[in-house]
Amino acid sequence: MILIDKNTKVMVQGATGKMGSSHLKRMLAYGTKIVAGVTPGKGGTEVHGVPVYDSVKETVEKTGATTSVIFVPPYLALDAGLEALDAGVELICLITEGIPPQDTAKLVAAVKEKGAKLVGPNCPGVITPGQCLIGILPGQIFSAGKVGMISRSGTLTYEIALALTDAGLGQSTCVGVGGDPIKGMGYQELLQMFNDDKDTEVIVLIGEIGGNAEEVAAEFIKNNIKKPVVGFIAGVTAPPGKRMGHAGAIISGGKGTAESKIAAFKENGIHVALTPSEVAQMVAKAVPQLVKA
Amino acid sequence: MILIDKNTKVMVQGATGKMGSSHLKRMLAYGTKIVAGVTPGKGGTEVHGVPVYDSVKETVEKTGATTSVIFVPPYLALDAGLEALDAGVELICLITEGIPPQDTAKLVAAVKEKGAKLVGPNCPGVITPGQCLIGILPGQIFSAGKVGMISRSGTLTYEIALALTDAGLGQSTCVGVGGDPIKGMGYQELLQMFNDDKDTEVIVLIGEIGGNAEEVAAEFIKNNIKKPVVGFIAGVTAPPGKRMGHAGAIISGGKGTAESKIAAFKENGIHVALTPSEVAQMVAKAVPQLVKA
Amino acid sequence: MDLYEYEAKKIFAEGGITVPPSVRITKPEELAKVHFGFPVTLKVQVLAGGRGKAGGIKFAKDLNEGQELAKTLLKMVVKDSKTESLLVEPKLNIKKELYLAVTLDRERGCAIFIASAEGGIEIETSDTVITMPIPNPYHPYVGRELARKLGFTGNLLVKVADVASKLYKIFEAKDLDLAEVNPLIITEGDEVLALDGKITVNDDALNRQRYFDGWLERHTMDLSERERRSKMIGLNLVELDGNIGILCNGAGLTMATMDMVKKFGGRPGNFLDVGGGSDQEKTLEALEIVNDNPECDVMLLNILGGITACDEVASALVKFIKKYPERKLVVRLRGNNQDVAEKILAESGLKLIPDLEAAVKEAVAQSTSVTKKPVGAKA
Amino acid sequence: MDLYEYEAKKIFAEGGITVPPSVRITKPEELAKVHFGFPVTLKVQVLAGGRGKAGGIKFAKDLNEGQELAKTLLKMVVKDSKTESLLVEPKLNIKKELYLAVTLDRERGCAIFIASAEGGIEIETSDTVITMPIPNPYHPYVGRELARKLGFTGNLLVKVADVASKLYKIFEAKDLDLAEVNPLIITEGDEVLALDGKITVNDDALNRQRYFDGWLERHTMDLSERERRSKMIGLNLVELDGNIGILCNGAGLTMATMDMVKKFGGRPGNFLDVGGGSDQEKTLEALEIVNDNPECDVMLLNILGGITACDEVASALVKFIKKYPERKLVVRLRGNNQDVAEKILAESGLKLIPDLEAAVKEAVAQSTSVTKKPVGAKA
Repeated sequence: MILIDKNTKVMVQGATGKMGSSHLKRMLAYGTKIVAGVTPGKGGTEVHGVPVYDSVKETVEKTGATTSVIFVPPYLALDAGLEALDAGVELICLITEGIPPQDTAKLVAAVKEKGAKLVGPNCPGVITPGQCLIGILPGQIFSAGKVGMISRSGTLTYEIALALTDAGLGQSTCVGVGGDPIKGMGYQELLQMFNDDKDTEVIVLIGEIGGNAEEVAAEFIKNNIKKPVVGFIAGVTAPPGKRMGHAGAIISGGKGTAESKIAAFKENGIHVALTPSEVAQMVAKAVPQLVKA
Repeated sequence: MILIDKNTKVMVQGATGKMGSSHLKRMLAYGTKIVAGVTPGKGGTEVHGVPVYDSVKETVEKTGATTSVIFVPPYLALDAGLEALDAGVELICLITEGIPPQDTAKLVAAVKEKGAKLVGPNCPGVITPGQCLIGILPGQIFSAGKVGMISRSGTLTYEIALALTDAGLGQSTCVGVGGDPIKGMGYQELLQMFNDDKDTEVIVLIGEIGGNAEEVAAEFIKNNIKKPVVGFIAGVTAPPGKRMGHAGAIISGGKGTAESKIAAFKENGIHVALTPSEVAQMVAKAVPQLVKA
Repeated sequence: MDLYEYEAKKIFAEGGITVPPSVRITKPEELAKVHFGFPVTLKVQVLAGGRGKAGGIKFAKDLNEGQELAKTLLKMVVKDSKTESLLVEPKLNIKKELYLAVTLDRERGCAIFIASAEGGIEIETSDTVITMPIPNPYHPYVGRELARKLGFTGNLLVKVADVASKLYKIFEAKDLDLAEVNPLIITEGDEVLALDGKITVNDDALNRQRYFDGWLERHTMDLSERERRSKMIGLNLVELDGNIGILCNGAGLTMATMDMVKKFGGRPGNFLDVGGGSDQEKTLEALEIVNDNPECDVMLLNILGGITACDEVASALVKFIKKYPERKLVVRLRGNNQDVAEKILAESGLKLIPDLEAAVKEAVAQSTSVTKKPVGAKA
Repeated sequence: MDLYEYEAKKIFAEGGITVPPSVRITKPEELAKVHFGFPVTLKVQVLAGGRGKAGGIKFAKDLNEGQELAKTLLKMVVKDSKTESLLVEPKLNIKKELYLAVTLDRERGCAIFIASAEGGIEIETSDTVITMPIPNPYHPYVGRELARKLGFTGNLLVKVADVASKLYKIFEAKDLDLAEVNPLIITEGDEVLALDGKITVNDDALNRQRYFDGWLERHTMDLSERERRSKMIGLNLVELDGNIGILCNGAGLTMATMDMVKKFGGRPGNFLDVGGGSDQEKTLEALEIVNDNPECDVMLLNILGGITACDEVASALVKFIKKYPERKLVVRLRGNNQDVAEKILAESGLKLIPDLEAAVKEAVAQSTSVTKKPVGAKA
């Protein structure tokens, strides 16, 4: 597994908001070690039995949390992220959608400078099935196993996880990197981590139209990744020039097409599935020993 | 010697201005290796036979300069300094007076981040007598030898250097750190460098009223500096609440008095001279072997 | 939000970048207002690119010719984009044209300058393009370095650098996705002017950029009526030319569903993502929008209820089907409260298909078999 | 440049910090303009500190009492600082007072918050003071952390943090040396207001802070006539109560010269730094300013000509001595072109003393021996 496990101590920034508190409850129910919520001005209260503090610094001092899941509104996200970084948080999972990308760029720069890690924004979160869930992923869909997943999408990831789980193929860790053009962790960093992770035997990479991250990743995989990779690209039927839901999902100037990404995958020896259930079939074929009886 | 020597390759930013060009000429005459001037829009011209480039980056690429003396107007100084840093300049000597201190604070932060060195602003520069002069110090007053000097002042430094030279006590390097409250290199960093410099046998520290840098330095000297130190503090007669020329020379809220600084020196075993010629006498007494026949 | 050329230039001018004098007209007779004499350039104000190639830029030697041209130009449509007005400017003596833009770079994760010493070009296909990452906070030396890389020296280096710095300041202050000057021109007298420009404001920043308050509506006039309706209620609809209306939760899943429709021989009619955690009401509105597409023969609903509760969706579906009993509807629901949803749907005669591929295949089968007929609300 | 309380509060209010309602008056009868009713607080507007202790803040229960008090207060002088006007405010119900300031920290080399949960204090001598470095660029979490350290929770944490953030924004945007609210008060209704404040604008930034254009003159009215004259021509003069007029180049050397005068038994009459590279004209103006001090018995000129040319100084001296032949003048010149200077001076009968200590001793000797008499220009 990568990024999080059963010992990860997690705080929730924006814990007293509607979304924050409902997902805090879900994460707790899944078994995640949620040690605190953070909401300025709500310090001293509780959310679902978890203590709330006024600042991240105070939270880190009092609970030793190293990871923060952020649910604050878009224009407050940069401040929340920087506060977490400044307090020494090592992994930030930024769920918030609709953050102006210039704010994200500032946060990404600060994350690099501090040597921390950022997943998101506009992402579903991270899950190490059976151990720890941070974000808004539906835990019941995932099962523990040896498949590492990286995805730019939310529900599509669940669909594919479901197909894998249905096929008896559990997951080591699934990371939703988010649908924004400017973001924290990308394919390469995560591919390398899965490659080095002893609990992962095969990697599923779920991309979509927009940008050229998949093309770059394909070459990186060829040169650096020793484990089999199964790829999936959404958006074969997307028209050019239109944003398809995610801020980053757009074909512009003829660049970022599904065709280009699929071709790059194939050229670099990556299996390409065309439907979610095909992903499961290809994974099973690539590592038959994984399929549970 | 510290910071600069006969091999230091120096560029002058603001080389085509009145002050920049006249001091470029003096530095050249002194023997400093001035390899280029920098003035945006004046690239391709020459100043006193030295080629002028449009940018620091270009200058570094073409000349290998590692040090920059900056003479640009106050509101352009932050930009000039950041340009130098970004191009990989290792030592910046910022002569300009009248830079708003919030600009200086930004430059100082960037210097720290890059691991570079900044002398100034509002400073006379640095001289390693007989080898290299950067800034506006009058070279003829200095002579090569074993006394290291650090000073917040310009002409007072010359006065003391003159007294030393007259007494046969040459200098290893003299550094004018500048009269502003926010600045680059301070006493401690330079004291340590002189302490570690094999060419320096005694250190002269010339302070003045304002702030508590001398008090802090006194304790640092006691704990870290193995070489004898002679101190001088200007402003015994300065009234409280009035800025004495330098932006940083002010006694405020009862803090920053000459009495406090002199007391701190004495408590920490530093010789305190009361006139420039006494500095020379005390240096001669502290290291009698230095006095030339 | 894409801005018209005249709006972009107003913002450039406010930010200190010189633009040519100009008059904006919406009627041919307003051409008489021109104060800088003829000949002039008439440019259609449209939100689509490729205006020049489409014939949207004309020169007029006098008022008469200008008014004749204006009549035609004002009616022009470029790539589905209607002409909003004409911008009239003097013809200038151009010595050199450049391309200069600031945008965000996905790979580097920061703002970049994109520039070329050739102007008026298709930047995507040009091989003379320079890109330069921009540090934050910005400092003017970055602009000078760019001007130098573009080959400028002397006064022009300083002037072009100044435009670059101002363009970045505008980009940052106004939360833009793109600030583009194309071409940036240098006149015979070494003046540096923005002759044409494009600005895209980041949609997510609109609520904090008071400058653009009230601008959104008039900048969505090129969207279809259904796309605008969706936008106003916060849904993302993209219309396509097929006949299977698609409604899913999540952008990636919606695209994947469209792709599967195509893979199994069908034609997707739209992309509509209802988002995560949508309630009954919003789901119902989304169903109505898809239903309203006259090309739509079958509707395919694919909800993977991770966070979204399947029973909420089922209740919306029951209401919808009561209103439009003849609408062909294939429903795939899976996840949270799937069993409750199944019961609710069964009561109103709707079959729930839990397997995605099966559902897609069913929708494709229905779409190719139906005879086209309008589906309205039950009287 | 120090601002008056009413100016500081105007800037606070423009930056979004709540201040009490107020009326500024320059005549007692203007007190009738007060729109918020009695009792009121009357505060003298002076640039010096310690106004409260000096009796510059009074309460009035009605208009009559207020006008009586205003008469006296308007004539008040606090530590040589004249009352410019009175600021009239309602008396407020205060639950708690705080101290909050932003300034630059020399040691850390960055801006810092200085705060205390006790307000109205002498911050230099309080032991309840919190300092916190401020990162650049600023982000609001820093203000929240400060509010938390001050012991706030709940709504007040958010409100106090908000004031801190706004105070920093003002400090940065206006290039201040100091932005101080003292006290920041919390009312019974949990409103957070700046009851008193002080702003010092950085002098070096005045040329780029258009907001303060034209402000300098009326903020130097507490300076002596000679100090103002010096300021206007870019010289730094500080008047002292001795009788030896001092003129040097360089701030450190000037201070050292003053110190030596005292060490050798004399009394320095001023600090005047003519700066580096001054020409004849500026040197002459500086000589005139020192000469104009009626307490000045002897003038001591100490120029170490590193960059400054000694002959330029000598020429100025010759002109000066022609105009004021009776002025006692001790001249120490050394450095660049010293020999030429020596010749020039010899011709006008002035002796040049190259040794600094000798020159200082000579000036002291002359100052203690002279009989006081006015030295005017030659008729």
